[in-house]
Amino acid sequence: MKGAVFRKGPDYGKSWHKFSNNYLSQVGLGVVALVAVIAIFAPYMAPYPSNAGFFVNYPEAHEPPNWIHIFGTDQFGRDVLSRIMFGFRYSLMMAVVVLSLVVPLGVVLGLVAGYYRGGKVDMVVMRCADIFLAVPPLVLALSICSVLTPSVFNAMMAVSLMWWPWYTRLVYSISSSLRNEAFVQAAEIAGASPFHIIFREILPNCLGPILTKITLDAGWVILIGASLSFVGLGAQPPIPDLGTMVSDGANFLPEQWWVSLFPALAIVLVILGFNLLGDGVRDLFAAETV
Amino acid sequence: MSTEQILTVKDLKKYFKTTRGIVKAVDDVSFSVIKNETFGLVGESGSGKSTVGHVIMGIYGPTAGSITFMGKDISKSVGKRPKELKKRLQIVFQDPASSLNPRRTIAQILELPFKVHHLAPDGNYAEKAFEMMDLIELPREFAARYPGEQGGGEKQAVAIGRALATGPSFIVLDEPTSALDVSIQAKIINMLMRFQKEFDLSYLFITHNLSLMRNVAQRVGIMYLGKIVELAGTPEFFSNPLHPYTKMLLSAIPVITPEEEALKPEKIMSTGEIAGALNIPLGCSFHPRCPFAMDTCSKVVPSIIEYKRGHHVACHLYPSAGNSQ
Amino acid sequence: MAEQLLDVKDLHVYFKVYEGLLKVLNGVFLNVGAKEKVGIIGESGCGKTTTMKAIMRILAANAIVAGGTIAYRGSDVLQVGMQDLMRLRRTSMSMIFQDPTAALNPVFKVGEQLEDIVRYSEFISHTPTKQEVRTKAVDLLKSAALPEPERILDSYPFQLSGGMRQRVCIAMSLASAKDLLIADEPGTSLDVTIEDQIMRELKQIVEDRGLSVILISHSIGAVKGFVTKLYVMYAGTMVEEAPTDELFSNPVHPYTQNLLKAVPKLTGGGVPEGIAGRIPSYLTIGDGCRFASRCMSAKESCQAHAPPAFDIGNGHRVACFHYGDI
Amino acid sequence: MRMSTFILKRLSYTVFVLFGLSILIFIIARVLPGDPARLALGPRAPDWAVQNLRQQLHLNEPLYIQYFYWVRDAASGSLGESLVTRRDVFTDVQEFLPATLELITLSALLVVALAIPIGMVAGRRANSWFDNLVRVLSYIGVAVPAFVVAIIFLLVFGFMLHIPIIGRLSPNIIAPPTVTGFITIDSLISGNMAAFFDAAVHLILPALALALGPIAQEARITRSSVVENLNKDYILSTVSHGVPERLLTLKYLLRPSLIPTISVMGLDISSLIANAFLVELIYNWPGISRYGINAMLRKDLNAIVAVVMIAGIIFAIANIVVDLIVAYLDPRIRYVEKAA
Repeated sequence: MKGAVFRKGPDYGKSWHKFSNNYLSQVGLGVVALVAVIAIFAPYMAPYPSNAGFFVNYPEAHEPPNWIHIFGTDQFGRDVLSRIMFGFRYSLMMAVVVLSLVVPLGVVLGLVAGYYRGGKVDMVVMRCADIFLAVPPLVLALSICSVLTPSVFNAMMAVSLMWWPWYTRLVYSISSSLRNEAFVQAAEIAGASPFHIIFREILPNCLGPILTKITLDAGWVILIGASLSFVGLGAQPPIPDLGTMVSDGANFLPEQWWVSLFPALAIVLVILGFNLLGDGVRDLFAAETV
Repeated sequence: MSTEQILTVKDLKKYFKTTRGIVKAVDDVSFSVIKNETFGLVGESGSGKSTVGHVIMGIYGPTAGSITFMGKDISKSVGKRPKELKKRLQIVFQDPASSLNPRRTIAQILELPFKVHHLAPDGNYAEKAFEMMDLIELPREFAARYPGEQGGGEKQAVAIGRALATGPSFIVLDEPTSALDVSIQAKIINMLMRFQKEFDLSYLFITHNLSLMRNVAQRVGIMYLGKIVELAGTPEFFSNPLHPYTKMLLSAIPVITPEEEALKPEKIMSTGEIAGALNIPLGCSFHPRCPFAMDTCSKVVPSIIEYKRGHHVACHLYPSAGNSQ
Repeated sequence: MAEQLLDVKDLHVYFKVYEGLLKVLNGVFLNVGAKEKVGIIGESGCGKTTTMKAIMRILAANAIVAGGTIAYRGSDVLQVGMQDLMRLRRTSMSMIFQDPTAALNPVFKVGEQLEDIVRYSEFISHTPTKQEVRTKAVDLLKSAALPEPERILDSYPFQLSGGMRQRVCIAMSLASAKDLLIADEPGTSLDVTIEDQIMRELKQIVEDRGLSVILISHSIGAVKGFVTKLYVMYAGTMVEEAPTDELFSNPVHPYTQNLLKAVPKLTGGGVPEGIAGRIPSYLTIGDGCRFASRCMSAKESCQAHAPPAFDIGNGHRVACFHYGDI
Repeated sequence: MRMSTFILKRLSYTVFVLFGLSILIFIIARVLPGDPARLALGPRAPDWAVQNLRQQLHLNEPLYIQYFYWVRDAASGSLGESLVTRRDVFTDVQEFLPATLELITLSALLVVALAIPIGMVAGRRANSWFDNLVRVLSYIGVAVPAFVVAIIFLLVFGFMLHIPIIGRLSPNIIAPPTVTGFITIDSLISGNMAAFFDAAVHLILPALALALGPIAQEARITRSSVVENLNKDYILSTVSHGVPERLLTLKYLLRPSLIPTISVMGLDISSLIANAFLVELIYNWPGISRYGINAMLRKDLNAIVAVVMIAGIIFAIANIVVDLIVAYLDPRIRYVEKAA
């Protein structure tokens, strides 16, 4: 509280201090950073970069984990570790593309519906959101993918189409309650425009929950992408998608367990990382409002 | 002192529809505020006093009746009012913790009204905010701080500064100190009184605190279940209260000096509770709690009459042509 | 002097929070005799409620009692075993919380909550029948001035008005308070006319039953007609203790003086200046007098260490080094 | 009285949402690229045959007419022919749905039965070793996808311990006569204990694989809800009146703490339904989800529409049940209607 401070934002120092004191969030940040680095530099870091795509080396097929192939090889003799490292690329790409499509759309719809609460916009937007939310997202995403040609791109589109209502509903619940707060009324009385009120007064108060959800969702979007390709309706071989690798490997259980198990654990690692990080982000924003 | 009316509220009604029925939050309220005076509106929770203030500000439009401000009709919600009018009419809310956006700095909060109304010809809004901070006696280095880091008194000062920014002539003060401690309340009240003189302001001061009202208002109106039951000049009001509800309120106030005790009217024991807004008693809404209730009280709604010069009351105990059926 | 009931000495309570240690209570003392009516006044955040929770031993999990004793009938509440504590809570002392809405469990009917308390508080020697418990509960509601007790027992808290909820809380407390009743701002969350009623009823009950009472309030007027002895609390310390009339006619501590002045009077005359500044942060608070930063008559020595409570006669004690000069 | 209005409102809104869902899924099935008639007949069928079928399926009519036909047929118990089974989809649904319901029901029961006690104990003993263990396990539990759990179970229990877990019954067991469609219950009804135990063994692992994530999630929610309630005035007040520990925990603490836990059950059911699509595939569980996946892989549009609608209906019913339980737990919802 002491000393003249010209800070432009909330107390990030304190927030970071709190975040960095949380051991689990740091682990999460570490995991996510590691996965991101691997994904970006996969061509340079993977022991056998060529194994990512169409590659056949039957003499080395179905090798259990050893010093040459730490996670073993699959039915075509491809190095599982290398394929997992490339798999992270598709996973992260999925998360980035889907969330960057879905978040702005969902957030803006939620803000607008919340601001015009009780009006026609609210009616239409929120009823639509409810319809999209009437069935688990994976189920609808599966059915959309099924009528399209299975591909990474179509999977991303299908998941995006299913995901926006979650943000709309989250933001709506905050913005519609903030709508009646005295500070919003004060801005209205001052003569501020709806644009100002929505984006300058209400939106900043939604940021904490939104960023927390984005972090957590990164994991869940990756999971849903993997699930689509696990079933065969997402990424198609030979793309090294983690979900495809798990389902391909499942055909060789239990003898060649490594082909399936290591990609599965890679998925777990990514989700765990984003989950831990998400809890940290939540704390970060909680610390700010103390 | 002039008697020019700056704001006139006439037969104002505000009903809210709920799933369980219609809530008559404000029901036929009329009063006017004279230029440069502080008009006090007193009532317990559920009396509709804040709703009156909010309708005047246009937070929601009235159900019926009219509000005239500086000669113009403003009986509509804030979005439909001309921008020029918005500058002249301002409000300070009860709880600064919720009336200041926790995610905007004090500078941003104070700059907003200047920006909206383009009140800095040179575009230097930061300087305008600084000047306002000087006025409300807040150190300039607080500009980049967030309201959450400040004490209640400082936050309310910012809210007052925001209301003053556009150069208003009328401010609704909606319980401006009820969220504050007594030791801090004094400073805020004195600041408001000073600004009133300095900037020629008229106040509608809404509160539940009669002792405070005694010290700030020139005229006082008492509300009960959406209606004004008594309205008088402050000295007259406190020395000669008429309505049984006013007397009950006055005798219920905790006081600390013998002089204050002496000022209280003959003790009327407070009984019962304010009725729910959904089932307002027929006739005079106060009659179930009134020690003087008569037969008519449960049947006929008393209309408000000028019992003495400048002293209005709505009670069958004070009959006039209108109330003596 | 009357028989001693509660004697709090030099109580220190800290709270461990993320940012560090909040040193909230610092050497609080409090003395309540049998059938004595004691009041504590102080502004929000001064530690009134914390002191009461310490007495009931219901402090939050992150609280640390860093020192002091709470002698209740000679034994230290902070030290007694669980069984003795339970007996105290069931049969001897009880607390009414500030906000009756928060103090009643929202998902159970009033009857269920009250009857469970009655079952363990009123019937120590035998297991009562349902009818016995019910009858007792009805009696309690009646003595808390509640009309139609049967209907109230069958209601959920949210179906009652604020005043009725507070009366229910009073009834609950009466079940287990045979000696000491702690009332933490019982009227603050209510309207003036309701608060007036509750305070009158409470006074009647306390006098009829011969209870000791600790009445907490931030409203000085509300306690004045109720209690015979007053404590003034500021930032976790007791700054002044005096018989009620003495305190109003002869306030000594600078804080008390200013506080009394700051209350707007019904007689008018404007609102005097209050007290500049605000309550210090418990996180960074120093060892000196906690009021020093806002005190007009503070000297350098005030910052160095906390003033003890000086006895100035007539049961009047004041924690200020300069009580003679002010 | 108010409760019935509450239920009625809830039901009518559910009907609206399901109606909207049917339009949505219908649009997906008809508007997105791909000709249902061509899909039905295969790429080698002559064009005139495709045209004939289009005529027959009303595919040349405007979309809303097609939708009208679909609704009319559905009302009369026909969901169109499945390209895979060559039967009416309705018949398929009747055959495959009970297996999925049995699986999801057991999973949901497991979630409630395990998560709540775990969360209660962890919250009551916050920061104890048990609490810390639960916290770490729940992090992992939430992060491991159901299909990964299913594969690990398959490896460990199926292949290493040789527990029969593929399908609903071992081949050598004769299925009991169908009454409820839940083999465990049917075998109990017919007194066939061998079938019961075999079915139970087949059921428990997939159910657990589905339930693990939700259990972790709910245990965490219950824990934090308990911790929050412990600091509430109404609990402190109950403590201060000397109410015995057991009564305090199992009554006054449990009920308010359960409200958030149960409220989130809707989301858990959603994840159970979604994950059933993967887990049924892995365990070759003859349920509606596996049927749905096969339909999707073969672009069997009528079946896809039906399966999505059924997922929606199950989800909607589950949500209504959740709402009713919450309303039971929280009288404020039962008695106070929100102001409009």
